Amino acid sequence: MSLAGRIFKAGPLPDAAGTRRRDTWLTLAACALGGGLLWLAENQAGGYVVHMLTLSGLFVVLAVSYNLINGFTGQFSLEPNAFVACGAYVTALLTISPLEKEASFILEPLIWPLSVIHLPLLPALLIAGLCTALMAFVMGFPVFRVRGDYLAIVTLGFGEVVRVVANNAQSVTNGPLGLKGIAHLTNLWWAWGLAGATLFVVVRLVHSSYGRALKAIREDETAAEAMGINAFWHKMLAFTLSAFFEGMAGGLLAHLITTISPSLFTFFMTFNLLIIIVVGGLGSTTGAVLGAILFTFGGEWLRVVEEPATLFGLDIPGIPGMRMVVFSLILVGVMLFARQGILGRNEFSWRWLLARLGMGRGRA
Amino acid sequence: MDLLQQFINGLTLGSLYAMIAIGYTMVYGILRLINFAHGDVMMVGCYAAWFGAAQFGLPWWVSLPVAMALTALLGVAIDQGAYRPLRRAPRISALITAIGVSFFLENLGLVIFGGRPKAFARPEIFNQIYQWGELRVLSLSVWTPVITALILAGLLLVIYRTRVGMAMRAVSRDISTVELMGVDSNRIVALTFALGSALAAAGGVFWAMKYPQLNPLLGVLPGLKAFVAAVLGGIGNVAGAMLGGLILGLAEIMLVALMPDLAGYRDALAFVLLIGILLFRPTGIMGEKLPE
Amino acid sequence: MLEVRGLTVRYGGITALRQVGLEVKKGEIVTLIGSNGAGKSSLLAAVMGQVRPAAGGVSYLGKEVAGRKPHRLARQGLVLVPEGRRIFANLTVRENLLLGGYAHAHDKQAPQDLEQVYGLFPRLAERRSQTAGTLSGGEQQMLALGRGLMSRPRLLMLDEPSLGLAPLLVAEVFHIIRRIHDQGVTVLLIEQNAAAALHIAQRGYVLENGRVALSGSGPELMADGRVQRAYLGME
Amino acid sequence: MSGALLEIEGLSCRFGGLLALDSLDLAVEPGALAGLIGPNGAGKTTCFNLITGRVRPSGGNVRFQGRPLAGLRPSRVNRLGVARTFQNIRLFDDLTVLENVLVGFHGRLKANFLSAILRLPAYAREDRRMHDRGLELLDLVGLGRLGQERASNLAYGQQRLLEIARALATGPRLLLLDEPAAGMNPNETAALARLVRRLRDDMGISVLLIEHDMHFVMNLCESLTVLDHGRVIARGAPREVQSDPAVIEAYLGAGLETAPLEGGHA
Repeated sequence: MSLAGRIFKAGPLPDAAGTRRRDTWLTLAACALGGGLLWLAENQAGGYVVHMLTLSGLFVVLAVSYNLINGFTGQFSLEPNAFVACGAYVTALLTISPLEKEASFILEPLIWPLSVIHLPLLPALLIAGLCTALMAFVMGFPVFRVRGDYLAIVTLGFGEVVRVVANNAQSVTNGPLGLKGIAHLTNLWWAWGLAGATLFVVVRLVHSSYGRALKAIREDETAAEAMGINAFWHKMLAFTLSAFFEGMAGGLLAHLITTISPSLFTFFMTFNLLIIIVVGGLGSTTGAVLGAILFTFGGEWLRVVEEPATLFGLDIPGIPGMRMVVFSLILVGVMLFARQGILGRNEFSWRWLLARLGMGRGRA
Repeated sequence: MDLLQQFINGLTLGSLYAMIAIGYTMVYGILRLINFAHGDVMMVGCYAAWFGAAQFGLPWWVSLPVAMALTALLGVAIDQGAYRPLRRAPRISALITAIGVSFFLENLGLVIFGGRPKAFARPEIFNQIYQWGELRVLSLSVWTPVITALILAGLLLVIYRTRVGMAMRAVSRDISTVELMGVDSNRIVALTFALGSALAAAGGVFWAMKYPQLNPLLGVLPGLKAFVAAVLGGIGNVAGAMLGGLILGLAEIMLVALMPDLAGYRDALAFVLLIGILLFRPTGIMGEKLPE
Repeated sequence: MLEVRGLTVRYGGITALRQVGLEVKKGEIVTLIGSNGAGKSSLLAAVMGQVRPAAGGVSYLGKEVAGRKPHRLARQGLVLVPEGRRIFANLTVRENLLLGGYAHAHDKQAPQDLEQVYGLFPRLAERRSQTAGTLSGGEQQMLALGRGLMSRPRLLMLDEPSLGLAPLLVAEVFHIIRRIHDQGVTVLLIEQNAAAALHIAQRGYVLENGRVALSGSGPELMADGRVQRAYLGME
Repeated sequence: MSGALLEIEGLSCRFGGLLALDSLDLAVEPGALAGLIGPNGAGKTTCFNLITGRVRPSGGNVRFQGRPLAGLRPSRVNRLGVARTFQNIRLFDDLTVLENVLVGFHGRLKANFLSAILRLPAYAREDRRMHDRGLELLDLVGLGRLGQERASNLAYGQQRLLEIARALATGPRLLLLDEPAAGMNPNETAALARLVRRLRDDMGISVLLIEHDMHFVMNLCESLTVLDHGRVIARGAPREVQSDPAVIEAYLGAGLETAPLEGGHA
């Protein structure tokens, strides 16, 4: 369904300009189809399904950009909750009306000029993306001095620091009370529009010379450096770019759930994204998309395990919280038994699909 | 006088971090794995002790060792079940698994124990007030550093004076060469997990007495901070973990005492320290340079 | 005692050993020489059960080695003194030696093992409580040898014991190897230093590009022009 | 000496207590085909690591085309025109053969990442040129048909050739080859020797190589420097070096009868 439309083709062959044109048309057609399906969903499906579809669009953005740094560049980091938080707060502070802000900042008034700014969603989102990217850029200097599991723990710590700051910088974030009264502006089109943009940028980047450099760093940083690639700046590139999109996704998330507070942006959020990209396959954009959709809808489906049920005549009481137990087991299970996830590092491509349908032109 | 009071508080908190940090440092020293689940292992230790005391009415000096033993078993089980199959896999795989195990324990804890905090009753001996002049100190605050020191002394004795301890030190340097000596490295690793987890349980029980509200997520923050303490002291170095824990505990308490305005940022201090150490002295205070 | 039959080892697409066969009989000193990358380390890894061969097999004391853990083999007297010495720099000299005797620590003989090694290496006795990392290169090699002896080897495999040592020390190391052999230990010596190795060995194998290129008695190989050529590219 | 492409003066490197390289002097002239040989552990690879900025020296300096390389990161050294291969083959295993070579071009890419994402004409042109050049380089080393193969699927000798092609993609003036013939069979070694000579003769790339295969070195190199224990023990033309007693001893080892054989302190 719309999944196919969201995925662009694999790397072009140097000699196949015709194939490339064909793929572009197929992609455009798939986009149109996807758009049609979204329209159908918006008009025909219930509010709950629309909400879930919107959420899955945001997860696609988050997973695909998180995968850029973890999967493609091979820098295992654990900070998306910080970036999402940053984006959510910035967007919300820019779009909430000054009156509303004055009403909710009870303990300490909001600092000027945030107290008087009132912007529409799109510029607010872009500013949020840029702010988050800037945060990533500044953070990258210390962070990319370390590697491996130290990188993981430092970025995790960074996420904690952001949360602590959100809790304490009352005059900006309103502390633990959080921000309320954020307009419900995020709909299917915003979410999947951003998903489309993210996919476009990430897929194009990955298939460009820059993407090869990122993968080279993942495979062997020493060799990449010896081939003239400045590993530090390339990691920074991937990191700030993923922060940019994660920040915007954070902004849309804020306008989907309308209330944000620091407790929303714990490591828990990062953990969910980690499951998505690991299950989908670290280093596969297709996998990240698939993982995000599976996670959103699978999570709903898994509510079964938390509800009371009657099995073979036995009454089983509902066990709240069981879903997360299952999710953690899935993560461990994937690592132990299927470390490549669903797709490994493979990507969807039209060539593959056409060959599957028996319509391939020659080689597949 | 007030400062002395704070100093004792810092020492107590630091001792707790130290006890947890030792487990991190030992496992990291041998497997180069950040055992994310360590903080949650500590949480399980707390609950085990709580069950012993509250449900079965055991005295604390029985329920503590029982909890340590059970937690040691849990540590070994985690290693053998989740980490051992990944010994030859990329290190990141083991790290992701550790994160998964950590979430598993937390959420299983939520399912079994529920999210509502349980009150941990402080045994009489730790609930007295010692008074010297103006200085009033909870007996727990005095006993915690003392008991930590005793445990650490015992551990150092094991590591530096026994055959197994010798093998542990060797395994942390060169696991494949140790096997050439006829040492079953897997048993040594399992033993390391057992010791580290038992210590985490001990640290957890004292933590629970200090902050007597048990909830399944209680291990997360102390766990992370203890890891920072281990890095601060020089990861892989047991005495360093002790020192790092004390420094971190003192620093946190002093931050709150001297700069009350910043008290809310206390939980961020550890990570700011971590970044500082990694930038300026990646090997920590007592650590030696690790090979790449 | 040790028999290697048709051993082929591959890493991914790379064939490190092709159809290698060799044999060490009880009481011999056998040497395996070859330049860097000839496959010596792969052979040892296969013997110690650290890599699984693609074809062929290794048997020790008449039993297949495949699938057995290194520490089990070590306990049966198949002892490897690894290349680059690999001593435990953070442990004392004495601890290094005790670690070598880890498996036998509980029997009555154990203290005597230590004294014997000290007898063979008086220098180690002098430095017993020093950390091993502070020893000189030559002393570290002695320690590695001593540690190997503490494991009570029936077959002692030495991987490049002369590596990185000055000529005088090389002579000393080889002298000690001979003494160890005189005490009844079978020795498989893996060396780049062809001259010294062939001098003390009864038989030798020359490994080139993952195959046994030549084999014969020590003096034969020593006199063989092909050995000289293989090493110096002389024509 | 001032005309030399690469000048090394008093270069030393200490790891803990071990002096891996002890005050090395070495010059590589433009158009040279030079060899660096010596037994295991002599410090040859360390020397490469020092030149390319992977390891910091404890003393001495390295100049390339008169420019000091001290303190530059490896990527910078490479962009100045020094490319290398690795002793234990470090390809980007999960990339294709062609992609490995294309990575080599990236350091000199002019288009920025935005123009790469948007496939602006400037980038598209460069990308096409990289592909064409990449295929040419693969042809040059004899891997022309294997472009779409995964690098890790190549045979050992082919992997060594791919490393050379990748290094060539960075456009070097000086190529450092670390044991390029290791693990190759005699036919492959002969082809490699022809390739290296062509790089120098046709492309004007100077070559400094480390190698254990003496046939290869003696037949290919025009000058040799022999290291042992971090010091130069001989240098000169292959014939001279080959008959140098110090070299023979370093390689074959002293026969035991020539070295004093008393137990010493032992």
